[in-house]
Amino acid sequence: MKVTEQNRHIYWNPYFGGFLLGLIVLFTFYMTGRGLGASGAMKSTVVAAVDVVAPTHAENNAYYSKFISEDKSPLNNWLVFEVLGILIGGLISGGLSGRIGWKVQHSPKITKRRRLYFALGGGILFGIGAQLGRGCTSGAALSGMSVLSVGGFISTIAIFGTGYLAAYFFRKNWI
Amino acid sequence: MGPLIPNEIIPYEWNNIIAILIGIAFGFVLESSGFSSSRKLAGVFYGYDFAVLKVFFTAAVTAAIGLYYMDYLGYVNLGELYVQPTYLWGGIIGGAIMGVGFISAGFCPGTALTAVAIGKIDAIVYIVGIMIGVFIFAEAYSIFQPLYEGSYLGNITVVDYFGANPYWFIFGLTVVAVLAFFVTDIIRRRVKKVFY
Amino acid sequence: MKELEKTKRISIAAVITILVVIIALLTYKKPKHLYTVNTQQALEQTALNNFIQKSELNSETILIDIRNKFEFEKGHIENAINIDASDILLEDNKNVFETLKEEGKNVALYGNTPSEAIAPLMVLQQLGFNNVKILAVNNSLNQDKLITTPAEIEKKGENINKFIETSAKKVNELMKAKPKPKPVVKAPVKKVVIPKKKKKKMPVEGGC
Amino acid sequence: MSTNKLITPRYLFLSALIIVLAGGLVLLPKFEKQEGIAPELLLSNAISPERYISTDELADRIISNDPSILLIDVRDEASFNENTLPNSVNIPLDQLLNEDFEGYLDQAEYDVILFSNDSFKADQAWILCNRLDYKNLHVLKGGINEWFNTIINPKKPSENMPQTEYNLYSFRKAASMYFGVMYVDQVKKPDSKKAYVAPKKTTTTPKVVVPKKKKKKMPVEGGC
Repeated sequence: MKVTEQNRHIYWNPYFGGFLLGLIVLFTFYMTGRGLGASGAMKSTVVAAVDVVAPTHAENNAYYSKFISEDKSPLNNWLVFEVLGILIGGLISGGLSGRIGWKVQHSPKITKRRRLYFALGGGILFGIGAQLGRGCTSGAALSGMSVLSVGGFISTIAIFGTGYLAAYFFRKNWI
Repeated sequence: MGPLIPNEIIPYEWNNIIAILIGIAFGFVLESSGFSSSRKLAGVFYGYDFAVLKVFFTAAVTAAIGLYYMDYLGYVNLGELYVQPTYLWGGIIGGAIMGVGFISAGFCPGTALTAVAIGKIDAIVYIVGIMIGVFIFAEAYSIFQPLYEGSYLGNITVVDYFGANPYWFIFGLTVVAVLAFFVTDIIRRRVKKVFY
Repeated sequence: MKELEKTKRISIAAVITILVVIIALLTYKKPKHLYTVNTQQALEQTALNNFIQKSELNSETILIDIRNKFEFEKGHIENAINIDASDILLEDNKNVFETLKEEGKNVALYGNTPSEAIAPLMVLQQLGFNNVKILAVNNSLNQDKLITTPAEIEKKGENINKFIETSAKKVNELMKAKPKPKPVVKAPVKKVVIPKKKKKKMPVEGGC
Repeated sequence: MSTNKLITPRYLFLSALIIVLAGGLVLLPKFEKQEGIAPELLLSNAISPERYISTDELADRIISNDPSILLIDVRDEASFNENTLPNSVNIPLDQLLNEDFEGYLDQAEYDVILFSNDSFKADQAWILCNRLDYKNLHVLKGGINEWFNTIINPKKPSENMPQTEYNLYSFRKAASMYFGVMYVDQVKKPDSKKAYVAPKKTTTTPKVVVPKKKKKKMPVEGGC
């Protein structure tokens, strides 16, 4: 048990992980000409869901209609496949190092319930922010910075800047 | 040869298959670098573990250097790569909201997915939260519309906007990155250890 | 904290990257001939006056005959150098052009007709030799004596429509002399076709 | 932390490496972005005469209403309005590369035939398009002057010319009639009752030349 317990928290060296991630972003640009992404898939699922549940509403809503096209379902999108890949990749890596198991990770100081509330709140905020900023950290920031796009730098600075500013208010959750 | 699929060097059908493969590699690296644990992610804000900054910056710098070397050698045509549109205020305010979301939930969508993969319930709740957020954004789109479409500066890169020479810019970025790694190591020594 | 010690893997990765970069730079053979001009500038070059008349020739300009060796032997303009059009990019020929460019001499190419010399002229201009021009001259041989007649480039020929009308009119006068069959004169339809506006840009869907 | 030292030699080496790599980018010699095909290939394409199409062949294709030809006049606006070949599009040489004419040049469906007064300007246009690797472009040998001397106003071959010359002449004469030139000997004898009608020229259907877009590269979509 000691060994598995011990290596549950042994992660890669961040520079090695960063280097490999850099190669993956490079490979993605070389193959498909576009960067990585994640929140685009959530958007596609929501759009697809709304399209199925209330097609008329989806048609005349200004935002949904941007992503609905007759021939292709919103789910048939590069990002959705990539997200599938991420899930599989995460599973493989988690499996290899024995980290798979239903749990809620929270700082000992706070209760599980509070952690889930903050996760939900953060998710909602992130959902809105990602649509507004047209990209999340891995999409807009990472891929944006790789091609030195101004939008990428703006997103990175904005995300991590406000993160540091707001860190004080959320410190009870983490430290 | 530039981006292979848009130049039809690789048929378009491969696009989705490659997406899955890239996703697998992406998920694997993220998870192995420890990004499936939200407390390790939040460490960047509280100084006890700067993994996010190190991984992120190394990845960006490696990708930028790689791209510009390949462009120089002619393997990739930078003009054909997707540069995301820059909406100044949309980006800033969107980023601010995401920043607060990041610090409160401890996840960003990519890393949350890896956490979902290994069974973290708070990550699942987080993903549901994102979908609710998208839903709210869409429903209340009329409020966000001016911000969403305002201050459009085009798909510009630092090279066009500031006229910076990309090579010097990347060199500066690398130096800043190495300094940041060095400084964050110092900070890490001083901050109280947190076991996660 | 523990993972910071495990740096063995990064060093391996680092060494591999160095190797890859070095191999890439070594195997990268610089293309022999580099355009110094992109297509837009090359287009502007076509607008310049690329011709010299035989009269304007002074001892300063070097004459280069781009026909093949056999024709050159049969007859060529005096003190002309023979560089066949198809191998102007060979090593030594290119050096000839480079030395001429350094000495600032301007060069006149000529062949049997000016249109033969267009290809070498355009390629040389795009490689940065802008001291090259074409000698506007037609060469022809009779009993192995070279006759060079000045050639006029892009001469405005007769007006086709006018010619057709005159021929039609001529026939009409004849008609008038004959009993009056009314000839239907159909002016050739000349349309200015408006290029259909191309849809500007393929909509790049994407974004988050 | 076992290594309490801040700067382990390994990290020094790594940071030095990444800085050297980035610095390398700066020091590499710059050169003009190489646009288009390699110069040697361009030279060999430009020298080979197979891009030329003779006036007779063009006349034959126009008369047989060949739908796949597209005539492009590279002369300037004035001389285009003055006279040109039927159904031709005017792309002056200095606007050869601008955006809206690209649809005409960069396509795989039409046989594009460039022409000018003689074949000089057309050749220049052809070489530039060839550098950008545009497919199936041809040049009318001799341009409009040649067209005039052979098709519109063919020379009567003298007696001792071989038979082929006569056939060629008769073809050219028919072609010129097609283009509306009238000949004196067409006039019927005075006793012909039938009202004389000039040879009914098949009205060349105004071919709306829609530059069918070659399948553009797949749009690079992106975003998060």
